[in-house]
Amino acid sequence: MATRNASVRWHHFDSLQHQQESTTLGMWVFLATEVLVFGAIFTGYTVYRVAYTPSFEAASRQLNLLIGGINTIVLLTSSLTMALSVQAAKSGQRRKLVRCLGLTALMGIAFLGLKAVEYYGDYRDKLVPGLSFDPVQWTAPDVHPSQVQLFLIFYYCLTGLHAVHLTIGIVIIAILAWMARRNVFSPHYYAPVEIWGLYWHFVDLIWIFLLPLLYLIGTRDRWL
Amino acid sequence: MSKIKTTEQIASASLYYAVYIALVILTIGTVGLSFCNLQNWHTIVGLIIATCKATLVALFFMHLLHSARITWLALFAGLFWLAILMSLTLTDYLSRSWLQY
Amino acid sequence: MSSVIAPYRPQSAPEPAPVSQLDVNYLNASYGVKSWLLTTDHKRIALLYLVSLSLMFIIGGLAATLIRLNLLTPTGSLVTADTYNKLFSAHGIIMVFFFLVPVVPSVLGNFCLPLMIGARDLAFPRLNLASWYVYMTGAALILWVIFSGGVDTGWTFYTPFSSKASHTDVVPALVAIVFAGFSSIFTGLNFIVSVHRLRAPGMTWFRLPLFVWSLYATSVIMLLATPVLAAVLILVGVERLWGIGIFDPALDGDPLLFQHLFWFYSHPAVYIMILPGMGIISEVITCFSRKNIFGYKFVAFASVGIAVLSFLVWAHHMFVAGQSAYSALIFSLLSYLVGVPSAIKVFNWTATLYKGSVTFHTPMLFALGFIGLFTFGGLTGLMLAALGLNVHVHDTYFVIAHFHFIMVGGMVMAYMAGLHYWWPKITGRLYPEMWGRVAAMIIFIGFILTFIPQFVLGYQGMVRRSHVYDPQFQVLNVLSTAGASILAVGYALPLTYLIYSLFRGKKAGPNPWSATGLEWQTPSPPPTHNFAVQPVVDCGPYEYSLQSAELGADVHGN
Amino acid sequence: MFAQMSFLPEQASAVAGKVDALFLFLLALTGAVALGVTVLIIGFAIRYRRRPGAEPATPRIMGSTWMEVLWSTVPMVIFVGIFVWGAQIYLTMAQPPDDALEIYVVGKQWMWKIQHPQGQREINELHVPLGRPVKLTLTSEDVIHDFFVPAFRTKIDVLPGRYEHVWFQPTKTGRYRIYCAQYCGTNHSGMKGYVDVMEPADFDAWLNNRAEGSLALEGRKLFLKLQCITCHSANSRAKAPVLENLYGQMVSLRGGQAVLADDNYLRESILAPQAKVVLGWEPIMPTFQGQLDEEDLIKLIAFIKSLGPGQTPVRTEDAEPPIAPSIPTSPLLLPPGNALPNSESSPTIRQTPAVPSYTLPRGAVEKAGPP
Repeated sequence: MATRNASVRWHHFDSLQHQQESTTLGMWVFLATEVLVFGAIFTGYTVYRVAYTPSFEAASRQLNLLIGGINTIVLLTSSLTMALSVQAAKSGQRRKLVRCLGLTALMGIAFLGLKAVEYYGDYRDKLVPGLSFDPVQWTAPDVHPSQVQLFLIFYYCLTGLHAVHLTIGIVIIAILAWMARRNVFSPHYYAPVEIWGLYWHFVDLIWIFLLPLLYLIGTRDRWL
Repeated sequence: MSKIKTTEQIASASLYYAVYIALVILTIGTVGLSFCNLQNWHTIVGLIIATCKATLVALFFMHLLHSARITWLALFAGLFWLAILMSLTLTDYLSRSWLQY
Repeated sequence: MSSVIAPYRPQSAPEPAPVSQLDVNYLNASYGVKSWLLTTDHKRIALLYLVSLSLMFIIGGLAATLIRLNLLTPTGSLVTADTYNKLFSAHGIIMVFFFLVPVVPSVLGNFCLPLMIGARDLAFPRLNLASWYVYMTGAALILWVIFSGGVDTGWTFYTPFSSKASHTDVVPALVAIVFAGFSSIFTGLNFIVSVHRLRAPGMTWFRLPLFVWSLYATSVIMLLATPVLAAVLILVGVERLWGIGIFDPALDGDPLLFQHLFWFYSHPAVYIMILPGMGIISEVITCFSRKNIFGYKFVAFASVGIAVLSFLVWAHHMFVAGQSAYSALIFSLLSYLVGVPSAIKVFNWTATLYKGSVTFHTPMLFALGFIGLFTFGGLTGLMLAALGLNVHVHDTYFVIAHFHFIMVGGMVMAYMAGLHYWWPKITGRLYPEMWGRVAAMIIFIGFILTFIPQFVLGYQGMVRRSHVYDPQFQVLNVLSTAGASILAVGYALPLTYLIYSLFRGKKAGPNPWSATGLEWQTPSPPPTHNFAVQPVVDCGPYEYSLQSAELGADVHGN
Repeated sequence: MFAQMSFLPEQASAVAGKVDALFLFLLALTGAVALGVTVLIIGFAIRYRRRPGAEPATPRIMGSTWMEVLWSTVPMVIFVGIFVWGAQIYLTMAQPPDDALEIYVVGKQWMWKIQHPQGQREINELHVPLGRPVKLTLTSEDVIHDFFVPAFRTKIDVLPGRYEHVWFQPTKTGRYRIYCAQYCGTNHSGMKGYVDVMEPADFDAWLNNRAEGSLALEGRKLFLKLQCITCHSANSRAKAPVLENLYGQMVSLRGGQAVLADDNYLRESILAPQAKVVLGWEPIMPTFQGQLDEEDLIKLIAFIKSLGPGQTPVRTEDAEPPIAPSIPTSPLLLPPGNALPNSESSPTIRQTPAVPSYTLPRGAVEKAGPP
């Protein structure tokens, strides 16, 4: 056990605990950075959202809330399994750890699959500026095709950036699951599970805010 | 930081499940509210609920509740700077037409 | 030296290290290309950065040379307008994103920060190496863009010119800058965690050297501003590739939104450049006047204050850009706030000299030059922040001169000071002192001659980014170009004698300046793991007075 | 006296002296501070240099709180003073007087196109009368430009898609450089021209010599040619609001807001008619995006601004109105407060002042969104 710990401790830390605290702090600091990556785009979104409220509301109503809602639940569930993974790692339950990590990754993949279905639906509904967009259908008072396009651009940029983050998360969680199977982690060394858990929850947090900002800004009368 | 805290951090699974159920209920709630006519309040209400959900995730799933002060500081820094970015940008947009030429 | 009772007292005295320790250092611990390209040693990574950044500096400098040569005549007879536009864009992009922003943190910070806090390495050595590779990817990409046809948007990438009108390779250039940005995010992350978690026993926050404080403040800016730049450049790329209108007024977008987001990064980026320089000056001034820094806490908090306030002033780049007048008022007032901590620093450095025992070694000459030039550059900043005056000088050579005073007069002077100060530590060799002093003088004179005329040009109305100009501006432009050629000689000199010193320089010994910092308590060059034994700290960083008192006269006999 | 100093550019506008005064004050102030710091540094360095053979012993001085407080607060107070001074000049620059002569400027890669309300058009030349405040309304056809006249100390970015304003009051006849100060592509540094400041009498002569149709007249032709009159007619079958006396008034919109009918509003309503629909009317107007260039837009807006009560054209056949006698156009001969564009020589427009029937207090305008 001691030798195994020595092999995962870097030379410049006093102890594994010291190392784990440092990596956790590193991840939190990185997440603060990520807040501003998304924050910059949120700021652009906010400016136009304030200026072009009717168009934004009209465009938001056309998004697929059914898939958006289900995806929210999927992502929340994956956060639960991720939290359970960290707990399993801390208490040394290897099989539970592998199972929970696997479930987390699977749920991430499910999210991306549903998102792809949604994007395809958007494409068919002519909601993709530049590729498939129908300016004629936006005729309500105060609603402008160009402003609707702005909303949609922010929708794709935000969900796209989120999907990129999620994809990275899925790959890393899958690697962690594989490492867990190889019995790399122990109650003394589980920092990677912990910090990538933080990352995963953060990606979940972003989606929690994307849901109301993208799907829920106007009164709806239907799901799709 | 100390060893004692680490053992405290092993929260019981039941807490996680409770948080999860609260999150699901809030999600259903916020989606349901979008079918009610709240006029201009949709975004505000949606953001308040999202903030509650985010707080739950951060405090319990991300163990912020038992984290060191420096962790809180990192999170606070990110949010504070986001607030700077948004508010100072909006000072321009919201005051653009005050001064007439 | 055997009786050194340094203010930093390692648990076992820093006696002249045993011969075996002196022999094995980070440079000769292993050989071969692989041992360098796969190294996780912060000192080796610093050297990788030093080489690559020097290369970028030379390329950016060549672009500047061509620009100045072209401006010798009012008709721009050297290059075509398009080439000129690509030249100043290349100069700006390389110098800002690929030299000035990374240079001090990545070279001197990487090398010194772990040594100064008594750590064996940075917190995340592999991330550190990764940041170099990310930087190199960006650098390779931008060089490819520049040499395969160039980009003509200027380093500011204003929309809709960059997103619609320009016919050059804008998107690869944007990607390259995003890479450079991630590199500095990784570096900043590493510094922050290292300062929080890897300080030696006894190294409290208020015993940190001021260079570390300033690097910490710099890292905060890097972490919180750079992501915004990445996001906004990605948006411009998306707009350009996709042909849609995020910032295009024809499609209800707002080009000012781009400017807001861009300057949210690019103004604090000025402080990314200057803050570490200020840290270097604090180290050098104290060492060569054998004094405690005057008002340690004020200087330290001024760094943090600058880091925070720098985020509140960005729209002073947009006073004539069409933002609301009320917003301009707010940003002008806030811009004056950020002047206060900078003023505090200048006054404290000056006061540090008082009753000191001043010697004029090369780093000190550079540092004194820095204070002069930075003060002048900062004071012209006061003029630029005055709204009514800004309208006239905005986008003229006045602005060019102002920010070159801060970035070149300030930052590059400070970098030179730091490079000369730590060169013996980095290489274990002394450079020829006389040549160092000559270079410092030449750079100072050349700089003044290059950029003072530009202030006058700007006030007279010569606009920036001018390929041709009106004949009445020629005299001053010729003067400026003459100064630039002196400056070029000044920069070529250190390149020559520093390389020469690698082979022929005298052995430096662990502490050639009798400095107090922890980095001087270990052999030069340091061993791979920095310290043979964990150092323990029991007093502040600049106790030169105590040291002198305890040591007597021969402390500075070099 | 200072103005004669060679490093200052010529002062040819009312505000130039104010800007230079601030500049020279700051130059003196910062010069004094820079000199003080330099003298202290050099003085300390020489006074306290290490003498050969001397001990490097130094007193252990850690700092002084009162000095820190002093040299933080004193600059602070000075800075606030500078801020107030600079802000005053800026606000003067931002608010053109009501009686300013209005001229339109369109920037495009790489030239300045200038349109006078009387119809004169120039490229890279701007003729203005001496002593009269001139308000420029500027827009761009492509990328961001910047209209910079060093002798006037004025500068403003010229953005596509919206109108910016800048004003100046020439105080000296002569030719002064116009530059483009915002980088705009290949020939950016060649995008320059001259302001010609003329004696008012010469200016009038120049205006009359080159008289074509006035801007409003050109706009009137467009208004008829584009069939705007079909809906925006004055009769009871109109399908759209009457545009008489519209400029400068508050307009109530569907959805409850109100908006000031200024240049930007008129522009938006032509290009994006659905954006702000007037209360009580149907959003049936098609967009004219792509059919009008910036110069046409300016003509149409000038026409709408000139429309007084009862001046809406009656039938489309009126495209060519009878030639009107020339009227004195010297701004100095007009009654005060009577802006030139509103009283120029369109024949259907009576000679009564056609300024908006009331003027809004500044700052009383409801805030609207970005451009």
